[in-house]
Amino acid sequence: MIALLTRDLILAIRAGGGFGLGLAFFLIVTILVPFGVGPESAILSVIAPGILWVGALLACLLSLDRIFALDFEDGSLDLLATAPIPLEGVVAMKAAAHWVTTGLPLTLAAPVLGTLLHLPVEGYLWMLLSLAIGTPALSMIGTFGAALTVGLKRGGLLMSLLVLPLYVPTLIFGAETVKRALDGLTTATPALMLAGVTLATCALLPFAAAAAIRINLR
Amino acid sequence: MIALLTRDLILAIRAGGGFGLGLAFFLIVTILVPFGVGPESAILSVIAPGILWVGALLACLLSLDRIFALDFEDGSLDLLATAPIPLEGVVAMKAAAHWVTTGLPLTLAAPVLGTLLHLPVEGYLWMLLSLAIGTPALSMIGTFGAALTVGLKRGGLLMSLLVLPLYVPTLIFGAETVKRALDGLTTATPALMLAGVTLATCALLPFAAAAAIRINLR
Amino acid sequence: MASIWQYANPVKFMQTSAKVLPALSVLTAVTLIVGLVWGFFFTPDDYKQGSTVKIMFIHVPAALMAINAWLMMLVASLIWLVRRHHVSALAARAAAPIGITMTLIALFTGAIWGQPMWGTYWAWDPRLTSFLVLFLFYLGYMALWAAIENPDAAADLTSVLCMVGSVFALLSRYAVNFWNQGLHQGASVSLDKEEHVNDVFFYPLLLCMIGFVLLFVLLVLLRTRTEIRTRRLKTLMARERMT
Amino acid sequence: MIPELGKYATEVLGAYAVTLLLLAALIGGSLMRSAKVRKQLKEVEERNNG
Amino acid sequence: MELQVSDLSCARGGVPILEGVNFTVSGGEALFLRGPNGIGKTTLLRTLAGLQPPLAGSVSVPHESLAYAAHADGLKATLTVAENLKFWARIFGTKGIEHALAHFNLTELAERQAQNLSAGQKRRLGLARLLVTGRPIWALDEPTVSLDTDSVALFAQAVQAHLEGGGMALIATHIDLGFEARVLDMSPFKAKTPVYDDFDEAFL
Amino acid sequence: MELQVSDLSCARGGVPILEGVNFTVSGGEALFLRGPNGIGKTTLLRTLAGLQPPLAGSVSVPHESLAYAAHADGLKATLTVAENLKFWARIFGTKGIEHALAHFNLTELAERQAQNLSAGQKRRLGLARLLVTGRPIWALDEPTVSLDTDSVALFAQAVQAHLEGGGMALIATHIDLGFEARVLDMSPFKAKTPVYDDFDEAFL
Ligand code: HEM
Ligand SMILES: Nc1ncnc2c1ncn2[C@@H]1O[C@H](COP(=O)(O)OP(=O)(O)OP(=O)(O)O)[C@@H](O)[C@H]1O
Ligand SMILES: Nc1ncnc2c1ncn2[C@@H]1O[C@H](COP(=O)(O)OP(=O)(O)OP(=O)(O)O)[C@@H](O)[C@H]1O
Ligand SMILES: [Mg+2]
Ligand SMILES: [Mg+2]
Repeated sequence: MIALLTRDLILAIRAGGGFGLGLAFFLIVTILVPFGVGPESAILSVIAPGILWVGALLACLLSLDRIFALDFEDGSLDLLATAPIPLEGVVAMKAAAHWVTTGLPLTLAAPVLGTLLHLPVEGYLWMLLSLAIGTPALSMIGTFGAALTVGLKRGGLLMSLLVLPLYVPTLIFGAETVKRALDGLTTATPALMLAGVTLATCALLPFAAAAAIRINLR
Repeated sequence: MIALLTRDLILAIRAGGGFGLGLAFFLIVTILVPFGVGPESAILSVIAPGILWVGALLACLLSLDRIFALDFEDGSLDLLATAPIPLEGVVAMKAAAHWVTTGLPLTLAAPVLGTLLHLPVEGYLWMLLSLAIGTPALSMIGTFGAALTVGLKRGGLLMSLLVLPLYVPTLIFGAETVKRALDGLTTATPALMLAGVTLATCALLPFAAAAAIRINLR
Repeated sequence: MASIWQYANPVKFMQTSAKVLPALSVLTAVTLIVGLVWGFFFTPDDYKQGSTVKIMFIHVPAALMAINAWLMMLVASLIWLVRRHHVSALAARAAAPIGITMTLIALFTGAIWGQPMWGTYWAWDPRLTSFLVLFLFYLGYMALWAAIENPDAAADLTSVLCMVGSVFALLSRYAVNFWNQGLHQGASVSLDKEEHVNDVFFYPLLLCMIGFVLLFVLLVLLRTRTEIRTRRLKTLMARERMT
Repeated sequence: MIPELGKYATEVLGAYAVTLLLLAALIGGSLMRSAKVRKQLKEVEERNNG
Repeated sequence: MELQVSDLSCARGGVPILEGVNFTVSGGEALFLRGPNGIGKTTLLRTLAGLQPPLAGSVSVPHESLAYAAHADGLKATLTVAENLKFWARIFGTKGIEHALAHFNLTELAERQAQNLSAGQKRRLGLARLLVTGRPIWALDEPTVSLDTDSVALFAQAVQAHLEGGGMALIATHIDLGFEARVLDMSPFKAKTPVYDDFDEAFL
Repeated sequence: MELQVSDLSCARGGVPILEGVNFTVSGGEALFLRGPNGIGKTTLLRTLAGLQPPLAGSVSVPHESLAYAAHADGLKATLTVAENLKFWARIFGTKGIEHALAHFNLTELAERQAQNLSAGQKRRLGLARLLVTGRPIWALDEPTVSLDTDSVALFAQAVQAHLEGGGMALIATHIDLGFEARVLDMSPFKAKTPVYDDFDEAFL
């Protein structure tokens, strides 16, 4: 299983920009919002947590179709499904690789982009923490969506539609955590809820995703 | 050439959701932002024009890879390139079809989604107008991006990266028009600039896009 | 006299650049080190900006080169499209990573400068914003080069992107100006005056600027040589596969 | 050796550090890639000619 | 009218594939291109169709007189047979698709969506497109793939009728098409591997 | 060890393709599956591999003992030959890829990226994967596509060595592989077109 993770990471690096492109999209969304909303730092700093979270979410979303599509096309997925590792493990590793190439860089880049959006200093720590806790859930849910649409010709937009509603709880708790930190309130409740969503997602969705893949491979 | 336009429109309708999916994505982005930013209507109404414009832009972006990818895969693009109509015309018709299936529905839906974001009443007219003037430029620039990346394996994310910076002027003038209308200022300058961008784009980019396709078909 | 286009032949280019490189490296190193050391150690603090004025010696040359690198890429792209000299396409490709590094240096040093001067690391000032947009253009340009297999097609497509991108970069500059009148202008004007008043800052700055230009030329030559070799390597390997 | 930088010492030093870091990365990267490609090309040319 | 190819070199992916190709086809004549997989038949046809520029040499094809049929048929799965053909007829500015449908035995299938056709029927539709282009030179890349013997005969008839009307045909194929024509073996045109000792403008 | 298939029915895309398939393969034995295109050879192999459930009947394959090689090779273009094989060896928990490389004449290519291999070399790499799975039953779908005669011989040796070690092989193929084995003609198992006068529980 570790073999699968390292392979996917090597592939992401060799593909040139496995790490870079998701990050670039995050950057671009964060830059476009001020162009739309205007440069006033008072407004920007209020909406910064929400925009960063929505941006992270969209960046995750755009890289989802890489998760299974290539393995499906070149036949690796068939072979993995008949390999001695459980398909649930394959799914979990795929989600992990997606997180390392997308969620992790996004999390690390968030403070820099926070600067651009005039995120108040109190918010940096919790922005980082909430993304670190929440992005694994985004990857896992996305992997589930990718599993549902594997093998469809133009699954991209359809997958977005399926996945985005599932992202709502993560988004709400994540952004709420940062906003509370900014208002000087206690962040325990939303942060715990966020962690709960992530844990539950990572515990249960691999089974659903593996089932979806089995059905799609038939 | 009209034949090409009608064919693309028929294909979009038959594909089930040619119109619907872009719109649905627009809807979802607009709904996610309040989840991220919080429900306070004072803030929402200030950022509404910007968010609607950014949402429209992202919705456009997500449907770009449909423009040439299918025609490239099934060989139609080769045949169109050797057909007696100029490739520039093909590109322009493709952009037009993209606008009818994406930009137009987005424009029409904007007032409804404006309500969700508490867009002030003064803004509705200019929101609609600015989108109507600006979305053709989005489609045309997007067609150029799609032409640059036609034939690449996973061109989606790369195309976003190429296209989004090109969207900056349109976005700024579009959102600025609405913001000025909200502030009771005169909207003439940004609206004219927006129209200028659209006209110049539609006049010049078909040539660049056709050149890009010719290079990619080699 | 022979046409300057002879240097567009890879063989000629490799020979000439090999001769130029050693001397150029020494000259660059000397200019840059003298300029930076002079600027950093032997200039007084500004009465208004304090010691932060020392940031100027890297910020301004980097900003200059960031823009000029793009201009050079634009010219090289045009030469490629018109005369189809491979070296110029490869030089454009070689310049992009240098340009993006310069852009990043200008952005970072500017941001660090902004904190004491304007009280914020980042403001949506038109000049800063257009630099951010320039950064994105560099990113897209490099990503497109990396994504395309066929080298000639990649050269053509990136050239088209460079031209269209230049137009849109200018347009963005106007759009951004329209959208927000910023802080940077004032700061630069006040310093412009000082530059004329005070040679103490001007000469080291000039030296640094020359140093950055030399560094740019040096790196472009070096990287173009690498690109030419890469290109040859790829061709040879493709041949090997065929036979 | 380091001149008196006053209250802005971190900013100035930070700016210079970032710049030197980025420049070092750029120059080092260029040299390393140059060496690598040179070596690969030599191998392939020898394989083809010898 | 005449198609003249003189001293043509073609490259694929930056690597020269063919060198010194010379031939002439005149009205009423067909030419079979033969050669092993990967020799460059597709590359040659694409060059003739103007989809890629030649590396050297020249092709004299009268302007807008060549209809190219590639490995892929360019059919839209959700359009019906008649709609697919009508689209190409409108693009090429010709009228009437009935003769094309009739010739390739597609009249009964006219209202069927292309995605519900069998592989051979799809191919027939792809070939019927040639009849609605109205162009004198056909450049066909393995046109009889997945056709059964009856359909191959239909195709042979179509080509012969086209030739009798003064048209020309260049056909890349591995198999027997049931009619005779001049054969051009591509093997001699294979690009030589060059000497590896020096750079020139093309890095070869 | 034995592979038993009794009274198996398989469907593809909701449509029954095969009915009443019965056969047994025991250790050291190979079985060729033959039949026209579209009869259902791939479908049968996928069912045996557990990728799709049978419509009816049963398959007795010992748990985790079957290695499946599909039409596609499942190679990663940017990994080298050795990296590709090592990956599968780690997934299947076996050690050592040298014998697999050596057997399929890939040792020289070990450091080449898979995308720079020719079609036949790719296929050889795909077959070398079988040797690192360490599994006793091979289910191979047209394994010799795009192989030249020497490579086909290598493949035949590999299968025979595998059989001598007590393994089994099921091979769907249209062509001669250079060694003898029992042949199973699939044509008799083609599912009958059902009578459309009555719906039953499965809408068939
Ligand atoms: C991230 C932020 C910044 C960026 C991207 C940036 C970018 C630029 C650019 C593009 C130039 C023009 C170079 C030229 O035309 O010669 C420039 C010059 C200059 N900048 Fe910045 N800058 C930033 C922040 C700052 C800050 C905070 C200060 C100081 C208060 C500053 C002071 C200067 C000065 C003094 C010049 C040279 C004056 C001139 O040529 O007009 N910059 N910068
Ligand atoms: N996109 C590409 N990039 C690089 N090389 C290519 C590309 N397409 C084809 N080739 C190579 O060019 C050569 C000629 O290909 P071409 O398709 O013209 O052959 P062909 O004669 O049509 O073969 P076939 O009979 O299989 O259709 C082949 O050796 C192939 O490997
Ligand atoms: N995804 C699918 N959906 C519906 N029908 C399918 C699908 N895939 C295959 N079929 C049909 O199922 C039948 C059996 O296909 P299968 O791939 O098993 O044939 P095969 O014997 O392997 O043929 P070949 O020799 O061409 O490989 C064919 O008639 C085919 O049309
Ligand atoms: Mg071919
Ligand atoms: Mg099969």
